[in-house]
Amino acid sequence: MKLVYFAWVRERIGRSEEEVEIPAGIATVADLMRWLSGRGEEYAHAFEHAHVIRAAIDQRHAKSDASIEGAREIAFFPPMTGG
Amino acid sequence: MKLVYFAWVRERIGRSEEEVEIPAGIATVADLMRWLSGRGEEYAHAFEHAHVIRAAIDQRHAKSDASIEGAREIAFFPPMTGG
Amino acid sequence: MAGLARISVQTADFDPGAEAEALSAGRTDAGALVTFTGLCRADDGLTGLELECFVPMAEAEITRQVAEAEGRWPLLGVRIIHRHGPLRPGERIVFVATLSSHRRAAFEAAEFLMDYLKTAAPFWKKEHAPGGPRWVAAKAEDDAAAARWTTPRE
Amino acid sequence: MAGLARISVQTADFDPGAEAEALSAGRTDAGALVTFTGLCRADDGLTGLELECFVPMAEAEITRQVAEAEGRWPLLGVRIIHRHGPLRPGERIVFVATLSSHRRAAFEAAEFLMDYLKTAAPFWKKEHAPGGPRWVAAKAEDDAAAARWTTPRE
Repeated sequence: MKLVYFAWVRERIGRSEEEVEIPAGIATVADLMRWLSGRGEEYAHAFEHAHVIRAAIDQRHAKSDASIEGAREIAFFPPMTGG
Repeated sequence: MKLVYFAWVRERIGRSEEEVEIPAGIATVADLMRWLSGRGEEYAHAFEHAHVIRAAIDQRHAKSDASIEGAREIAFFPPMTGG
Repeated sequence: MAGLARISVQTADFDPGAEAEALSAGRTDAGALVTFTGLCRADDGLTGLELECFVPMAEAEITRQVAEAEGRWPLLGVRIIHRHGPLRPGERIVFVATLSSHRRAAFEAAEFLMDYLKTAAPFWKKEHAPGGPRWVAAKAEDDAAAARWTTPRE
Repeated sequence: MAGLARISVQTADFDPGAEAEALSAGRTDAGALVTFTGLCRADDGLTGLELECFVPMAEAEITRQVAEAEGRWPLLGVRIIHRHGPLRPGERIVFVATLSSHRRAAFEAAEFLMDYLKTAAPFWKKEHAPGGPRWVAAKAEDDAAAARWTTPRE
């Protein structure tokens, strides 16, 4: 699965995208954030306040309880500040 | 006193402005409309629905009970439809 | 504050882009520029409008209403143009631009000024249509729109 | 309906006047054209912004939100431009134009789209200021502004 990161999530992780193999049992966006947090200090730092991190599945906003089944790309980013 | 008329008030009266001598006892905008209505058929037609006619005293909107004392110019016109 | 506003009552057309640009050019304190352009619609076979205006009163009234808007919202600039005389379908009639630090103020002030221009600026539209010329009647919805500014919103 | 809207997510500047003109040119059914231009302010010694964007998602999300606006208001045209990349104080950031028969629809749709762009389009502002670069925090007032469209107004 392709993961993409933006703004300070990207800066904390130190990369803008990566391909990962998601283990069995990771069903939702929240599960995925928890799993990523355990991949190293930079991920733990990026997701330390997981409740403020927003996600998009295949370029659509997704809530933390959304299923990631069948997703090709998941994006993680802080609250948006455009306009 | 100078009187000015606009839109269908002007068309009904048949002139856009005139100088008139206001008789004693005409104190308000409403008094003036009543007095004008008696000046001829065209005025009676223009002011037949006096409650819809708006007035301005010296280029400021004025209510029908406003005093006309000291006014230099009074305008009569239908509800406005600009913008 | 009233010195911030430029008001024109004119028969000539105008360039909305150039007017908006002039309002914000060279500034770095403005975050929001809202413009409204009113256009002549060809409803019901309308072939044109004749817009009558009491010019000196229009200038004075719009100046007063801009001062009111500047008292209600933190505006950095206002530009108003209202045409009179003959107008064809598709032509520009009126232009309001408001500049502010923040978008809500710019949007609200522009709506307020337009609601005012519709109901209290001395202009009268006469439509030229297949059935002959007719004076446009004032709309109750325009009075209602203007009335919402006399009580606090939200 | 979505075919009425043109959406651009780009690094280049744009010409608001030309964009607005293109939206209404040649039409005689439109009575109201509202534009919003968002500008980069030099608050607190800000020397510039870096606007990060998830470009394909921004295009898709804005397209969906324009469709939502077209379902809520009788719009005749919509144009949205959102820049990303480096921006200096005074530069244009975002442009929304809405065309309708009547002014209320054009004003409300433009405000709706701007509230949406602030809170749900994937852009992130990083400010360059004397104290060093910092990511702009989302504002509660922007969330509140967006939330008012989820319940009927008035």
